[in-house]
Amino acid sequence: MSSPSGAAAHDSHDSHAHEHPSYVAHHFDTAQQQFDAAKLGMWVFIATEILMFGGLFVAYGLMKAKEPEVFIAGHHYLNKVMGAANTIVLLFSSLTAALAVRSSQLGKRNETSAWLVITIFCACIFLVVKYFEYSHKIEEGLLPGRYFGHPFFDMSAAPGFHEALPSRANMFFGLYFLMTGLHGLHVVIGMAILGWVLMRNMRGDFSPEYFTAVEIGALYWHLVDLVWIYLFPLLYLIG
Amino acid sequence: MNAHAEHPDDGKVRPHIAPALFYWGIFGALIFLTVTTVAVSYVDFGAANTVIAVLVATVKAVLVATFFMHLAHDSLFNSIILCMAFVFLGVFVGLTYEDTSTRNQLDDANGAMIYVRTGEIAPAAFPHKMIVAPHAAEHKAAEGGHH
Amino acid sequence: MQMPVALSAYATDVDKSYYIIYWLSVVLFIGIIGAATYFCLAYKRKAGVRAEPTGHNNILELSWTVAPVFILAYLFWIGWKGYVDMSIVPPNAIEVRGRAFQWGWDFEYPNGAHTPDLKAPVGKPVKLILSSNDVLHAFFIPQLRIKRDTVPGMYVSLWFEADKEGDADIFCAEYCGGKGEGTAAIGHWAMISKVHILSVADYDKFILEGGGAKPGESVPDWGKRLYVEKNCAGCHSLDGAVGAGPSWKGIFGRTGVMTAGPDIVADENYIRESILEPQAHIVKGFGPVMPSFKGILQDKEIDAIISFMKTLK
Amino acid sequence: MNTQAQPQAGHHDDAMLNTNYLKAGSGWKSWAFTLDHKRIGIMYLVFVLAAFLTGGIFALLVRTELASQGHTIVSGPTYNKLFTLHGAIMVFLFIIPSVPASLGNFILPMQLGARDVAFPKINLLSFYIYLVGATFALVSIGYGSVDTGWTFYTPYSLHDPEAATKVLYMTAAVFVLGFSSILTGLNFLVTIHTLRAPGLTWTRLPLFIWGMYATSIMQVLATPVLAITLLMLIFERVFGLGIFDPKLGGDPILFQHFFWFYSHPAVYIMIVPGMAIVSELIATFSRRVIFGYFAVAMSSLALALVGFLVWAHHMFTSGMSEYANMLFSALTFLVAIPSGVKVFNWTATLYKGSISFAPPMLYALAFLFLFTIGGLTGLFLGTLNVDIHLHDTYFVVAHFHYVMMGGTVIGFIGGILYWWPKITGKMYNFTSASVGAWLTFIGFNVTFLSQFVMGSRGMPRRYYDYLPEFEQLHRVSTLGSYILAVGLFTTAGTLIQSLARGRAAGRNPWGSVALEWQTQTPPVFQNFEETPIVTRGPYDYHLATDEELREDLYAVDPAK
Ligand code: HEA
Ligand code: HEA
Ligand code: HEC
Ligand code: CUA
Ligand SMILES: [Cu+2]
Repeated sequence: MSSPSGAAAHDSHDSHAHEHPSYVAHHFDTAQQQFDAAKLGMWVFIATEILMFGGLFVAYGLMKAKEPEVFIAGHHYLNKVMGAANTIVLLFSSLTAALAVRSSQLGKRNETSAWLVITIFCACIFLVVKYFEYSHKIEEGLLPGRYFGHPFFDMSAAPGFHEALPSRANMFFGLYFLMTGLHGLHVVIGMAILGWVLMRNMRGDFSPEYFTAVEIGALYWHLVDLVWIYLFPLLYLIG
Repeated sequence: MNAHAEHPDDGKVRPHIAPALFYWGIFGALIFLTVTTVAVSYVDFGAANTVIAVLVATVKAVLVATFFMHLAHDSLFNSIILCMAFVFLGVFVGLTYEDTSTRNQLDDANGAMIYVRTGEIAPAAFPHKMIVAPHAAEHKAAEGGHH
Repeated sequence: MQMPVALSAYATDVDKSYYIIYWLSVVLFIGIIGAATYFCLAYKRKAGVRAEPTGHNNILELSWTVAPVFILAYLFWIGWKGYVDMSIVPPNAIEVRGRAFQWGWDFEYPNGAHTPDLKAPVGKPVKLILSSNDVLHAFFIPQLRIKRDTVPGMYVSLWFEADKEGDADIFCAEYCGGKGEGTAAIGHWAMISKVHILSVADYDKFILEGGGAKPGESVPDWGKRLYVEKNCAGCHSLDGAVGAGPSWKGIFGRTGVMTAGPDIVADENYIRESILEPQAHIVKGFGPVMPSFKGILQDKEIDAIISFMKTLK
Repeated sequence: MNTQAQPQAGHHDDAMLNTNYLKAGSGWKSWAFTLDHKRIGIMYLVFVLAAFLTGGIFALLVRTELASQGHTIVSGPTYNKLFTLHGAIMVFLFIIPSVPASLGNFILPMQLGARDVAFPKINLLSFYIYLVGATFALVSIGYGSVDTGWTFYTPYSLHDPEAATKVLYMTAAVFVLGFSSILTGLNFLVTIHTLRAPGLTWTRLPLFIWGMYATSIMQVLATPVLAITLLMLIFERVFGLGIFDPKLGGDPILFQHFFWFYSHPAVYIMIVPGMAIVSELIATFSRRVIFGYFAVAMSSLALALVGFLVWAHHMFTSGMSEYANMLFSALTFLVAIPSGVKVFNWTATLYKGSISFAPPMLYALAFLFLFTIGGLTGLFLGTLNVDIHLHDTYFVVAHFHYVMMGGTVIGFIGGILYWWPKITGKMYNFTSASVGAWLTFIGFNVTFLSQFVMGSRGMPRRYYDYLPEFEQLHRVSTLGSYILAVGLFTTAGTLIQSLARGRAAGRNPWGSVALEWQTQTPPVFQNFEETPIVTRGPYDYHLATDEELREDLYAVDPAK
């Protein structure tokens, strides 16, 4: 089935071997092949992330179907304005990430850096807003699970700040913290990835021929945005 | 080997590059949808609120995936992967819901009716009325028992 | 792969499905492995002989893809039909509550009597309403081919109608842990009880007499009977021998040394607490293995046990 | 041509690219930091087999305890830990990574005519993640170990005060191991898509690759759900989330849905690679194209897809809705069809073949025998009213050992024996390998056939002690497990002996026409001195010359 004796002189691989650019790893034949592989890999990774978050959405959906009033009562304690503001921040950062890729494709290095910086900055804003939301909840004792009603996780303090909430509201806040916490973790990881891309961009690693890392980093960032696009309405806007 | 084989390899990749304004346009659409969905949430449509929210979110997600994430000009297979992820999630939630929504319905005489009959909550349960399958009561009321 | 003795019509029904699949499998297995063996012998490699090129046979391929569909649909059908029979409880069934706990069973009858083993009349449908006090367990009687998990926080039900008198084992078939060392260890594997299928007359007698001291029985004697029936005897001896728990010999009024905290005199309150919340004070030298009997022993019954203990000098 | 190597390999110099991969670099660092898929595969193989040995020792302890009624060697709670560790190690540390991570890593790029997997660094990362996960598991054992069963069912796993930190460690271990598995699957998917050699079209892919492809899909789609399940379990333990814990208003049955949504596809993550190996073995040792190649390839994909629809057949008695039981029972039967397609096609391949009984083929035939039993007994369990009786009895235990041990593990060992000469460059002793195979086969059947009998008579599983009527059968089973152990140790000894004293293997010991056999033994660093061009299918024995079919068991020049 093969020709191990090497009769095929213009084997697609050997014919260009001498001009293999430095950014193409030894096991790839062409830059396009490497780029496609990286992208395919990222998409598969995105699928795994979707299924992971999806598990939480499934738990959310089933619990909501079972006890809708708990979710409706709970969501009144979330701050719609902050949530919407964060949504706009993340959408904007997604735009800037896409523009960073575009600049990189065109070989505009400084512009790429600028867009990346803006993206990372938006991520910071997002986290700051989240910080205010979280600290507000924690102060009020809107805590997950069994800590619910106990301010600052202090189990010895008297519970019961929210008698108006149904008794299972602790579960809503459990899910809220788990989902937004996991998402927040992804924001932090995304910042690290984009920071690394930024560093490499400033070092001059990328060119219109090779911008794989920018593209991959941006794809990751869009995923973070995608998850939030669902989190926001499901947590803040129900009922 | 692949679709790109027609290019003689020159060490380059050939992406589709959209104009910057186009991306801004998508962003505008996304913001518009966000504002809409927040506005709609102030109107009470009952259970439909969630459905509307999810639908709008899906439109937004499709916009992001198709244009920001370049699926529009990418290998079709990448789109298939994304769809597969959602399909399997759908299977997961759908079949599980099939369980949680129909427990103890084959036979009214089954355990879940205890609460309805006697108000007794099962041992080791959270003292909350919703624990005992609420639909069993409605179901009984609506159909007067069935087989 | 014989099924155990069948004690009900339903069990015979399950066996029917079982043996249909069994013989189907035997035939398929012999067909496949027989063919493979024959090919192996007939086409053993010989020098200079080549394998014949593989051909196509679409009819063959199609038939072994499609034919199983029918067989499988049939298997599904018999399984589902049998299952429906098991799930729909006849309206006239006797209702018995079954509670599982780590690690034992408690059955409550319409008259309020409680037993750790199940009593049921022959030839009458019995419906069990099952619940669990702590973790998952499963109620399993092999000879009746019935099984159902008991889920904490939920009631489930199950029914059977035995057609022969006799005893059969009840197993716990959902893993539920274990505790303790050596012979004192107890757990999932020891959650075995019995179902006694009684004649209708015997069952009626049990129901009439159950739920308290039997006519003519003194209160300490009733306590003694509870000692056996509730399986206190599994861990507590009456003769001073140390088992999983301390012996009851001379228990009432004695001063017990605890693992933690001051010594305690065994008075009514302490004994009541030991039975309802055994983990509250642990006697030195023993593990925290005694299950709580909250919801299983009624107040009257605890009083009876205590009066029985008072007799154990 | 041989000198015209690829100059683009970064830090690798040209000469190294075409040297024996075992000699391309020496010292522990050349292993610990290697990006070579072959070396990573070998490292995986070592650890995976160590896990098998550990799990096997726990199994022997389990069996020894059950040899007689009552206390035999350990106490009840210790027994609970033993079978939990046995199950968890065998599943998460051994069988899930087994074939893909070790043989898959080594062979898959070679069968593709590729120089490596698509992401060599991620490949190495996945290996280290595996080690981290394994370390967590060891820590949990060090702490006194979990006793929840490998299924971690709630609420037991939430409330047992003794098991608190241990459960967290073990779930953390499984959580981490999941990522290792995801990364392997991701890597393979991309490799298969982008790195096929010229001429290697989808219809010319070896069935091993098809199997790996299907496996990867499942790894990638199912494992994340396990990760989130365990995260929720941890969260439930620490914060009291109230989703799985009935005391807080949760639904313990929901946990079972979450667990099995991963763990049922996981059983196909286990078996499909085993089937993939067997397809290769049967083709090679019958010297024929697999009958119905296309159907066999597609049945792997079908298993991957349908395997996602049946998870709740583990929950027929759980208190789940009766309608869900009906649906899942019906869907369960669907998976028998692609499995049947495989079994029938393998059998048909033997017809008019030229069958050799070299040791790897013995394993392929054993697989056929054992998997058919395991699979057919799966149908008993899929049938609703019969499963009600058989659930959580030794019948289930026997069923899943027939498919996991008798299927996957037997296939795996067959694969090891098949590719061993290519991997190590050494040939082993056929006689002792065959003796090992027969002992394993006999011991296995003695161990687990008796368990079918016990199970159908109502012997529940996870029982430390049992009623007297089961003692005889338990004894037989224990005896069988000792025979089985002797068989496995014989096989292991044979392989170790070959490393020390085996003769150098030839390039193509089995006279195979498949791609991976066409390169040197052991392969060069970049697998092929130059990228091969594929011109025919992987099993086209009828197109091969007599010279190509020569069984090249030993190298002519032992120095090589
Ligand atoms: C490698 C792993 C593996 C594989 C391949 C399978 C394959 C199958 N399994 Fe198994 N199973 C497990 C591993 C596996 N299983 C494990 C680990 C458990 C228990 C977990 C635990 O609780 O700890 C389990 C438990 C389990 C249960 C739950 C039992 C219970 O707890 O009550 C069920 C129920 O439906 C089941 C069914 C099946 C079926 C229908 C198949 C089918 O895929 C089999 C298909 C194959 C064939 C049918 C044979 C070949 C086909 C033919 C010869 C064609 C002709 C046949 C006909 C037309 C009938 N399995
Ligand atoms: C891959 C999966 C796998 C494998 C291979 C095995 C292998 C074995 N298993 Fe196990 N088993 C499980 C998965 C597996 N098991 C699971 C998931 C459970 C359920 C746990 C639970 O309930 O939670 C279980 C439960 C289980 C029980 C039930 C316990 C109970 O319910 O109380 C028993 C009892 O007999 C048992 C026995 C055995 C035996 C004797 C072997 C033997 O086959 C083992 C033989 C192996 C050796 C002796 C090691 C020798 C190895 C080497 C020398 C290295 C070899 C290298 C080469 C040959 C290359 N297993
Ligand atoms: C699983 C074994 C087990 C069973 C069954 C059991 N016990 Fe106990 N029991 C113990 C152990 C161990 C102790 C000592 C540790 C402790 O104080 O909890 C104990 C202690 C006691 C004590 C306190 C004894 C003392 O000396 O202070 C009382 C009273 C008691 N049990 C009553 C009962 C009654 C009544 C039953 C049955 C209805 C019962 N037990 C069933 C294991 C058991
Ligand atoms: Cu109770 Cu097992
Ligand atoms: Cu399964």
